[in-house]
Amino acid sequence: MTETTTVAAIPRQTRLRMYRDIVRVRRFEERAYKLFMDGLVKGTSHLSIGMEAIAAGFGAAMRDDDLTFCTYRGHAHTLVRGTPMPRVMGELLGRSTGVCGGKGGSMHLTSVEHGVMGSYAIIGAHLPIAAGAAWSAQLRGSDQVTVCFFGDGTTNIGAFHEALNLAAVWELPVVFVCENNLYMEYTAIADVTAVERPAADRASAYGLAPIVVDGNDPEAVHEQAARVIQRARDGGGPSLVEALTYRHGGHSRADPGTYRPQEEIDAWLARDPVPSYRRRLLGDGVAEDELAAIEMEADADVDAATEAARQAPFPAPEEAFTDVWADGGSSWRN
Amino acid sequence: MTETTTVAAIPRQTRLRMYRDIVRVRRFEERAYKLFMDGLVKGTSHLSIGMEAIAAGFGAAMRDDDLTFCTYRGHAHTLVRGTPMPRVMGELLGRSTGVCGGKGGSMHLTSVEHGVMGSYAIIGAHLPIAAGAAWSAQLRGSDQVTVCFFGDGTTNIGAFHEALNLAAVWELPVVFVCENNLYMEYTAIADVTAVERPAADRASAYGLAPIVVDGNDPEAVHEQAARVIQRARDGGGPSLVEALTYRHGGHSRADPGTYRPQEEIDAWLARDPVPSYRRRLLGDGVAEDELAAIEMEADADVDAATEAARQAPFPAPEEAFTDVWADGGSSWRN
Amino acid sequence: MAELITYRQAVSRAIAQEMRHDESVVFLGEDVAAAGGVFKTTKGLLDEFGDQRVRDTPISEEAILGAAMGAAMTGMRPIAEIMFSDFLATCWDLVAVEIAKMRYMTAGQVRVPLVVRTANGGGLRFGAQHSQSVENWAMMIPGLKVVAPSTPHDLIGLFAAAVRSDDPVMFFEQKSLYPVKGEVPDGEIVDQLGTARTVRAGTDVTVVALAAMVPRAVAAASVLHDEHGISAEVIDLRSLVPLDTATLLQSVARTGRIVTVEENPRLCGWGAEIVSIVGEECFDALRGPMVRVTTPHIPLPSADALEDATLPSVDRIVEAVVKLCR
Amino acid sequence: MAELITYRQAVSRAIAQEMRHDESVVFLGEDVAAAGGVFKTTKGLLDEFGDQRVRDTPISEEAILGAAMGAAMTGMRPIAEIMFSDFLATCWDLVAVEIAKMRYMTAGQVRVPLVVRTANGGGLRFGAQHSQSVENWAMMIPGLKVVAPSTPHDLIGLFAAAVRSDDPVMFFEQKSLYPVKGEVPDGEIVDQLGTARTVRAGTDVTVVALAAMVPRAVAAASVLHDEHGISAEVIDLRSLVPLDTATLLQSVARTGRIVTVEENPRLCGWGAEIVSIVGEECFDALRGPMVRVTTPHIPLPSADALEDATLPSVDRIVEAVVKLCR
Ligand SMILES: Cc1ncc(C[n+]2csc(CCOP(=O)(O)OP(=O)(O)O)c2C)c(N)n1
Ligand SMILES: Cc1ncc(C[n+]2csc(CCOP(=O)(O)OP(=O)(O)O)c2C)c(N)n1
Ligand SMILES: [Mg+2]
Ligand SMILES: [Mg+2]
Repeated sequence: MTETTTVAAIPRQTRLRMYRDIVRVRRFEERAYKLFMDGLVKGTSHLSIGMEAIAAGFGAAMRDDDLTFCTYRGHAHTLVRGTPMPRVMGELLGRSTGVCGGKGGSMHLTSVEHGVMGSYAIIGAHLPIAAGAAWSAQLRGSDQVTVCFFGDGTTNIGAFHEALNLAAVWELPVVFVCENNLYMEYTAIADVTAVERPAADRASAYGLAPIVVDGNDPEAVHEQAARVIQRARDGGGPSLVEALTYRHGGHSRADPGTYRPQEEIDAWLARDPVPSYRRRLLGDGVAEDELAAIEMEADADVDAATEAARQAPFPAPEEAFTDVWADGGSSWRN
Repeated sequence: MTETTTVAAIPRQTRLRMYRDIVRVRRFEERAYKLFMDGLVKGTSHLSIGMEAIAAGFGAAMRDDDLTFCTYRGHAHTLVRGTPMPRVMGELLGRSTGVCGGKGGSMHLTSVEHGVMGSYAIIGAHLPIAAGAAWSAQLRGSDQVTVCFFGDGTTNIGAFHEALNLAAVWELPVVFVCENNLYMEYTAIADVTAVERPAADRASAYGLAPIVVDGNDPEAVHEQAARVIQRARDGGGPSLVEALTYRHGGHSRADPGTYRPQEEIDAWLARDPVPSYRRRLLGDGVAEDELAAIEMEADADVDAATEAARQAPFPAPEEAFTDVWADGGSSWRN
Repeated sequence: MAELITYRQAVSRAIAQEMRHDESVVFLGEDVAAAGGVFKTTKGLLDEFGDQRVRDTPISEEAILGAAMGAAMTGMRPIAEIMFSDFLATCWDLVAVEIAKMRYMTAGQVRVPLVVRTANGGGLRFGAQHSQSVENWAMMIPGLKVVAPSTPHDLIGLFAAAVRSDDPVMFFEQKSLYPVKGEVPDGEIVDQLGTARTVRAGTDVTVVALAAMVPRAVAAASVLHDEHGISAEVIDLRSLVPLDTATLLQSVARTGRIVTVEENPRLCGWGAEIVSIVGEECFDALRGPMVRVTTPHIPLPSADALEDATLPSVDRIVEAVVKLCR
Repeated sequence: MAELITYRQAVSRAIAQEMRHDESVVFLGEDVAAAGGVFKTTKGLLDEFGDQRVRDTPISEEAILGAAMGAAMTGMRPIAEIMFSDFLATCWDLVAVEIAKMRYMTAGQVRVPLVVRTANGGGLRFGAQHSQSVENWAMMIPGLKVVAPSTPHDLIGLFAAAVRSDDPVMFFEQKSLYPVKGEVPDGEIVDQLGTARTVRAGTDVTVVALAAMVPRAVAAASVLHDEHGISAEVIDLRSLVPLDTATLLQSVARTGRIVTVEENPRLCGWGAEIVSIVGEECFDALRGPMVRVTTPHIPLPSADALEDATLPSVDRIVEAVVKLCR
């Protein structure tokens, strides 16, 4: 595991931003879980509690016009790009104020305005799409970098392979980030994968360097993120980063995640990015007050977002019939 | 390139069998091409002229009950398993005597009786299917090995990735053979692939050893074939073999293959397996007469197969409506 | 004897029944073994049948169906789970171009006796990529049998018929039905493909439904009877291929009217096929237009307020029938 | 001025026209650039537009459509070739579940202005995996526009309309038409999606066709006129989505009879949709059963003797119409 201490290199402001993002995502998702249990979030939702450092580390390394592609487990990635929390919460609660007006739901958060080009719920599908966005940036000479997040289980589907090869051959400005949380839904990635590191051990199949990073350490993530994003921006082509992490809870909403050994859970809980990054910042001289303020602000934001979403109207039924076509409607006949 | 001289190790009978297979396939395909140009073979057809040593080397290493999966470029693989030439020629000419009664055509040659489990015309699709046949052999404890042939271009499609991973994880008795003839249809594999050896450079992504063999040398192929087939039979799991070769002609029927540099063509023509294996056998003391007899027999077989196919009846139109279902018919209603 | 079980429980009972009945039946899919399936439809199978016959796979839908197909061609009778029917799109080549065509292309040299089970349909607020009803995708492919049961009892019997069929069968479990209970007799149950069931007899109009639309059609028939004096005959197709056109045409010949109720989006759903068959073969008996109630031609939205506006409801069925019979 | 060109030549002319017209139009696919396409439909494009805008890809259909979709979402107007329409099965998730749904799922935040071109249909003795007519696969997916021209002139104009549309368009080139010639005026041609054309006026029966079935329907209409005294109106639908129901319904309202002619296999082809629309919206005008002429519900065989027995022929069309009008 590439773990270098580069504390000095990361500006204080960036460090605090990452802490804020981690805390905001954590508090947001804890609330989302509660709202799910209260029956206010319907359908399903997939939390990244325990995995927030990856989104935070990358988010802080991206330029405003860079592009994010993520999965159904995309609350974190959507929030760290600056998507307003009330609009994300609104979407989870199926309100008209949601980023997708209730059409998308938890699994399809999108905020193009903030570079969040969609949350995709079919495993692997968004990797080639992200490559396409990177191709477009290359064609337009826009200097934008695309960052595409996905899980360990995603490395075994065909679209992964096709996207990586195309990106490598066309030297596209895209960074593929495998969030290896050791599990797919309920099955351990190790049980169904021919290599130990599902992403890194396959990098060479695309002429890429293997990169493994501690996904619970926002600074380690950020360092790699900054490096590979710059490389992409400079025309150096794609990268494939494997970030090791763990989700504290189950795969989705009601899953208690009992298929995992307790020692494993305990070991990873001890590496929870929220308290551990907090300790580190305190150790580096950041004032307790400053961190507490960030936390209080996060709580207040989550409260406000929840309240706003609860108060927001449900979409009118007619809204179901809009937005199929670019003309705004859904008619298939003349 | 792994090229060991193991002349002594391969029995004379096997060597002559391989020579016979190479010659038979060559003469068969030369005739098929002529018949295509004469308008007797319809649709399309893909020849492996120049590539026969791979089919011959593997064919001679397979047990009678082993299983072959191949592609639209499958005349060679179908013939070397013992499928009667008149039935293959019949299929090419769309006759009722064809192995598939005219329903399959050149791209779908199948002879289950001879272990030829189908020729598949969708790139990559047969790799997972071959894995399935190997799984079945494993479950049934039948000791059979499945050998699956495909081209270099096939290594870039998703199904390749999924099949290799599954075969590796389940340790299936299957051998994947990439016939790398440097081109897909008209595009060089090097132009669209992130690694130099499209198969071998990816073996490690599935925990497999890289294996490259001279596909124009039937003995080198045979040696590797025997080894990896035995390994599979012994429960050692799958292998991925990349055999380097070249097709003398174009991709399919009317393609003159002009996108290839003349020096490249010349260099490979100089390595044509037919004359070069002939020279080698002569050099090792096989009598000219014996080789000439094999060649005459091949010519006679091709003549007879052609004549039989030309004389054979076309299928009756009603035949189009049989064999959709196991009951023999095609009715979708009660 | 009979017991009351859920459609969900019927799935594991059906698989277990067939695995007991025939050694060559094996089962594979994502999270199906150790975890018992993400819909908890396959609990207990690993324990009873062991890890050779019940297998967890990587997230590799093409490999799953390829494995099933290759095994089916060589003596096994695999059951493959594709977790959500939407994911059939990721392995559609295997379904539509390999599995469906293999027997034909080889002039009957191989048979492909496999079942693809999958959770189909909407109503659970899962959004556009996890809610599609795609039984029409399968119906349009020559070489596939297509089954979609509406009750636990039918599920077991039709599943057994599917596994025992020598042809590939696409078996659609409507996921909104998983919690629904129904009476199921003890012992082995083996039904027959290609047999529709008249769920409720009627004289004024034939309402044709499938899977989750069957209980809605039945509920609509009650309303139609009680509030509008209309006698609706409700037919549960149960399988789309083979299709029980006899039951269908006999009913329409009597009622003179047909309304189809389907979860498929509007264009080219199976309702169109049913209506077309009637319009060609039973035209003279028709007393009015042929009406399809479908999900509108849109991807499904996630929010409950929106999703409820899309799937055919009892109200919409009643309204369509009343308008037709007026 | 006008020239006589083949349907094949019309393809490259159409692509070139749009690439000249709009810098954001790019083109990708297998063997499309250096080689000019395996059907020789894209010759000369690499030379004129260079290797940034015209790209050869690996054999990676999902990557091709993913690349097109991602580019379309970010300001480009990609044209992607899927060599044979059968291969759409290998990337069906991208087509049906990503491209088609993205705009809707995001409540209109993105547009996906791309065109997927593909060689569709049978008649070339290519066998079951290279001969399918799959325009019905696309029609049934909400969010896709679906176009299938029958002449070189239509091809250019409809292709331009497809490229200029802000919605994703599935563009089916019927491969049996590639050698067919037609007159095409000089200069830029831009047509309109969702407009059917009455190819031949008639009074007794409306014959609805698409792509390669249009010339067959027209030939059948001549035979019907000359040998049976039946006046058939032939409508070329040209696009399935949007669908020109106005032209269709007006015609049937006049003739009272409808026969659809399609290459799709029997079940759930677009003919079923057309017939169902007529059966619901134009019932009172009908003077007889609604008839579909289709490819039977079988995978396509390879041998000419067999394939000729399957696709709708002029004879079969004539026979169906005569039987209906008798
Ligand atoms: C093609 C496809 N197959 C299966 C699924 C069901 N599914 C949803 S999430 C998931 C597990 C994904 O695991 P991983 O890639 O490790 O991501 P994680 O959920 O752990 O973040 C599966 C199998 C899907 N959405 N798409
Ligand atoms: C999924 C799919 N994409 C494209 C094709 C068209 N196609 C047929 S053969 C071929 C080239 C295959 O190249 P390779 O794998 O190297 O095999 P070779 O023909 O050289 O033996 C292509 C692209 C196809 N049949 N299937
Ligand atoms: Mg995971
Ligand atoms: Mg090749």
